[in-house]
Amino acid sequence: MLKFILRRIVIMIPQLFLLSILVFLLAKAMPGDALTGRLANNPKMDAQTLAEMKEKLGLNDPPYVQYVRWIKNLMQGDLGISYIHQQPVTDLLSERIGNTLLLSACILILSYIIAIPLGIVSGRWTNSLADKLIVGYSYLSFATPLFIFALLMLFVFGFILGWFPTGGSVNIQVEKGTVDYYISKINHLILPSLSGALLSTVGTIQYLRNEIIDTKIKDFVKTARAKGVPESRIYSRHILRNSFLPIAAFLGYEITGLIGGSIFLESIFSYPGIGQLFLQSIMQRDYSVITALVMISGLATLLGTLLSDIILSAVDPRIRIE
Amino acid sequence: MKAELGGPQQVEVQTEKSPSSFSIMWRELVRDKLALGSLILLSIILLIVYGSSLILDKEEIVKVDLLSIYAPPSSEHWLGTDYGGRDIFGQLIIGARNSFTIGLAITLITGFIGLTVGLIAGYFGGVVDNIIMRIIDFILVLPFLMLVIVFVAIVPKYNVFTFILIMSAFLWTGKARLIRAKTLAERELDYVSASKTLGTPDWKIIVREILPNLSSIIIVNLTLNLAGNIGIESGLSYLGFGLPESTPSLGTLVSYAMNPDVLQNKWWVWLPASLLILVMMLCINFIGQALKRAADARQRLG
Amino acid sequence: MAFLKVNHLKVYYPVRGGFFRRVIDYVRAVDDVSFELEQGETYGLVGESGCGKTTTGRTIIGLIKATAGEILLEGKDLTKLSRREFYHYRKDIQMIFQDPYSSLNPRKRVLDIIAEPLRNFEKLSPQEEKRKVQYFVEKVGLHPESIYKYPHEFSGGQRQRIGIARALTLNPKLIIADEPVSALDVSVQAQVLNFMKEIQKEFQLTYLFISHDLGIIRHMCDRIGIMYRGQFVEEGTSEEIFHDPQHIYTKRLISAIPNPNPQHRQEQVKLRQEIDKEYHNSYHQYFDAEGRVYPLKRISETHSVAIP
Amino acid sequence: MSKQPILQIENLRVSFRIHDEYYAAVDGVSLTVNENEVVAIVGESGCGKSALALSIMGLHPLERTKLEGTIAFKGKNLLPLSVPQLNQIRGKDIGMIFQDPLTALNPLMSVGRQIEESMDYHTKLSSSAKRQRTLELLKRVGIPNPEKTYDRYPHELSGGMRQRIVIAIAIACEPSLIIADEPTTALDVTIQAQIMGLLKELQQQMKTGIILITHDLGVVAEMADRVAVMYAGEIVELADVNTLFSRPLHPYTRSLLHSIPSVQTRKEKLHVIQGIVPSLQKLPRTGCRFKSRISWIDESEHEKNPILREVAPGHWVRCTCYKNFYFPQDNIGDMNYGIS
Repeated sequence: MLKFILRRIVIMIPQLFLLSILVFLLAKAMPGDALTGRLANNPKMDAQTLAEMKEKLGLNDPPYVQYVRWIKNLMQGDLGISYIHQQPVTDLLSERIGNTLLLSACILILSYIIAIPLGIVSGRWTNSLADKLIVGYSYLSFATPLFIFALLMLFVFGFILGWFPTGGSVNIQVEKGTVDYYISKINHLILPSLSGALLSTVGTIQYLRNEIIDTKIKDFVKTARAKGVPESRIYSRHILRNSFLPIAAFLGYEITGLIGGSIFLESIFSYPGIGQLFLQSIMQRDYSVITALVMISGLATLLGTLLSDIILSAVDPRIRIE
Repeated sequence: MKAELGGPQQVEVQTEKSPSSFSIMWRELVRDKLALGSLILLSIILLIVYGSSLILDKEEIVKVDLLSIYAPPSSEHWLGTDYGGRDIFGQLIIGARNSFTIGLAITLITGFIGLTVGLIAGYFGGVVDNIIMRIIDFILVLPFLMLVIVFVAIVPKYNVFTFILIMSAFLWTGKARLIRAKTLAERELDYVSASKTLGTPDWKIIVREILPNLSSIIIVNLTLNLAGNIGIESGLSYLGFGLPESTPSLGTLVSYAMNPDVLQNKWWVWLPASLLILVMMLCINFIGQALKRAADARQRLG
Repeated sequence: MAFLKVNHLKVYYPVRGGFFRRVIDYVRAVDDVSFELEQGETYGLVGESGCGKTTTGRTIIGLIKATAGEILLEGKDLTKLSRREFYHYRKDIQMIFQDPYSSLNPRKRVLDIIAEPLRNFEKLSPQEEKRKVQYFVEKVGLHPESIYKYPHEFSGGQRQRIGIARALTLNPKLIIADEPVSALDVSVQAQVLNFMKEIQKEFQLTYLFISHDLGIIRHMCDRIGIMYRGQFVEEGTSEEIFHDPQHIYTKRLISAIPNPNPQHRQEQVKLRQEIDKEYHNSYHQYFDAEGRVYPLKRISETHSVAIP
Repeated sequence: MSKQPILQIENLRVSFRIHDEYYAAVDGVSLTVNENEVVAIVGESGCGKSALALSIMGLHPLERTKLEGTIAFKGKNLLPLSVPQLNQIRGKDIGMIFQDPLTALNPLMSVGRQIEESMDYHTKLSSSAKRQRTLELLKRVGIPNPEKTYDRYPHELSGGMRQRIVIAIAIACEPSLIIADEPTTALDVTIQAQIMGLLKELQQQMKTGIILITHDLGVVAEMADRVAVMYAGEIVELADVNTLFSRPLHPYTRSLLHSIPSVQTRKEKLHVIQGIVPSLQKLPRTGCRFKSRISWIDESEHEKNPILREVAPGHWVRCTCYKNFYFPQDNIGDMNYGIS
């Protein structure tokens, strides 16, 4: 088991390396460098100082030296300085990342809470009315683009009905740490996470449904029935366990979806997270922030796939042995 | 032995002729009412969009008319105007045309790349397959949306073609993976071994033997991808990182809703485009799902 | 000179293990196998699943690459040939596959299936091609109009005969039949087996007949090679193998076959017990320390056994 | 013979729904299994033997299966029982062995747990007692090192070992009837011999009745006490095993016996049964169902509504066509098959 995880991590290293090269190259390809930002804030800087600054920042070094320095800094948690906000990227991120993590976690949990029961009902009672409704819903949610759905949700529940706040992550007038503060926080979360969750159920529902349908005709289920195992236990002990495998395998890729989704959701609900920060930074050409964000997102996805494999190996003895 | 010689052969279970995947899938599609309705609706929309985009005066549409800013729908402007007084309906038609065409282009390009790469990796296996799969695995863990946005932001001389290229560079992987998996399974079947022992060259086995057996999967996948690509394109355009400003997209119209005032009070600006995207994607998806069911049913029959 | 001579054939697959997935061992699918086929005979390769019989067959026809050894067809070593040179020998060796369902492309008509080899090797006009295909279709007992049908319109036995027709079109000298009837029902099995015997006479075919079913092997084969874990355990005429088995593995295999006479039930059980006892007592006379058998040793003109 | 019948099947019809219509795969089968008796059901694929086996425990999908007639287990009709009621019997009084030991075992559950599972529902044993019993069972089915095997997963065991586990599951609660559906078909011949030996041994120790479903006449000859030959959903011949092999009567039985190559005797040509087993939808529902495959036998030899008749004590044959059945000249195999 431990060996398996170690091996899996070793496999991740070249991917991480490639990712870092790609991000580094992107950063180099971006018009302007670390100085352009400063220059914009301080137009009076003369050529002499400029050259000195350039030398000081190591911008004249060969690319690989810059790369190694960048990686070193990265490992020490130094993501550079945002020239727009004039503060370390790490500080900037720490303000926002909590919000995004909260939102993503809500979406993921909510989506599983919705999808798993629906998938089970749908797979267990195939062709029933409930199944047809669930399949219909999953088709609809598969076809609907997130940004349009979120926009409609905001329009209907935020503006027309006015049930939920239309922007931000918390009511700024509420004092931090009070009960009201948390209520307000949850209140701000409901609409974006519901929008995200309702659309991200489709994968789980369909995988679960197909997997249950496939599993329930397998011979070992017949064996279990022939043992006299009650129907509910057949599902809980034999079918579901086997059917959850692909969902666990899918978890890693859910994270890619969540990162993409957060860009839309945070933009539409003006939710101050890293998705919104990313868009702002792109518009303001705040490159150090962009590079940091791409790197972190890539890392998150890699960790997600790692997590998937670890879960899989924990559940499936066939992988564990290997 | 003798009794069977020349005698009419008993035919098992099915007697239907010709398992051409296209005809079977077409028949299934027409039988499915929802899918048939979707097909008809989509055809009508596309006919109107492509038909009227030929007639519409593009110059007229993009011309700023400060006298009629945010005009609500009227007989002159069927769907009102935007902040520049430009006709929404006209933009809707042009946008829909652009979105659909670009979605289609991306689908075809990624389809071609995915198919080629998938077939090669799956058929030959070994080192080739290993390298290709490592590349695909890598691309799949990249934060796709962020990278596209970064690329769009930094590419010099950005235009429609660069957009299509950027999108295609990321989106072929899923298809290649699918086709590879199916080819791998198909390769293990004895009809492929038989072809090899009969002296059929590899390229011919790939194109003539394996490809026809993947056709239904490919059709389904391309259809569903078309819908997905239209969605991604309009989504990116919504964020402002899709089509360049000179090329209106449905997403651009929706993006006006970023302004809360427009979102709340001027529904005619963004709602029609949103609904049009929704309807198009639903139609294509319903068609795709019906095709998928048909393909699955085919597979069950063998 | 033997018609087909297989010399020290080896097919190894690497086993990777450890942290860096290095090759730590080999699966010896076929491990130093030698045998000869005379023109016109039926040679049976028997063994339990995983013994390497199918791999041997597929290596001879070139579907699997040999790790080492020679495959001499009329004196020419097929393993040394380039792809281009091998192309000419393709016609001489053909194969009948096990599964009548997967061995025919479901998307092709019978005409296109049977004409595939013709299109690769002979430039025929469409009329000639059709005539030739129809000739073979009738030869295997199907209606000439069948050529416009698709495989799914035929039963398992009929499909298997379509596969045979396809193999016959190039006038092969050697046919490798890999479990040709094991996917079929007993009554259909008989049909295909009888038919294979008929065409063997008519087309002067040599068969390499691979099967796990000793009854069928007995029925079809002149000479038999018994395989175990990639090696030959015993080789001899049908008569020798079934009536005078020498190796304990062969004896075990034969005694395991169900006796179709219920009155001999007790004797059969007793026989098995005796052989099991012998197997355990004399294991080391037949297997080396690694559980592998010894090289074949000739004990008569036609009979060889793997004993030290 | 004063054996107690444990299973009495009367006029059983098992129909499956295909495109809104029901087709009988098992059509009017009556069969009795006594305690301590092995009854084999033989036939080619599509004859309804597996459908029959699964219907005894109600293992067909309920929504597309129709069951008519009676299946009385120790005098109690099983057909009207609900699934929870059936569950009282499944695994406790009737055990089942499936064909493919790889797919018949749950890949994610240790084999020990899988054997124990039926005890969870049918006994009140403590968990250590269950474990103890499982270890005994493992030993009993010939598994070396039960302690270690208990925690193993199916993919870690060989095919023969897996089938032994499947058997251990079937006998876990000492059932009085075991249904074995092609128990050796997926196995190599040496393993098959071992499994047959094991089954026979267990059966003699436990005095269970066994219904053995198989297509292999060799297995039948070695295992069965009585044999029912099925064709197209019906039993066409029923006899004790010696009679069936020495004096087969029904044309189908005789054709089958003549079409199999044997190790003992070598024949030049095998008998070929013409045509194919008709599909469920195209099954002839009247007259002799085997008629079309022995077309050289005159129509008048067949009965209009063939029934199973007792032609000698304990020997039942369907239809009168057997009386004047012969093999056409070019089809003759070794006529003395098995009699010698």
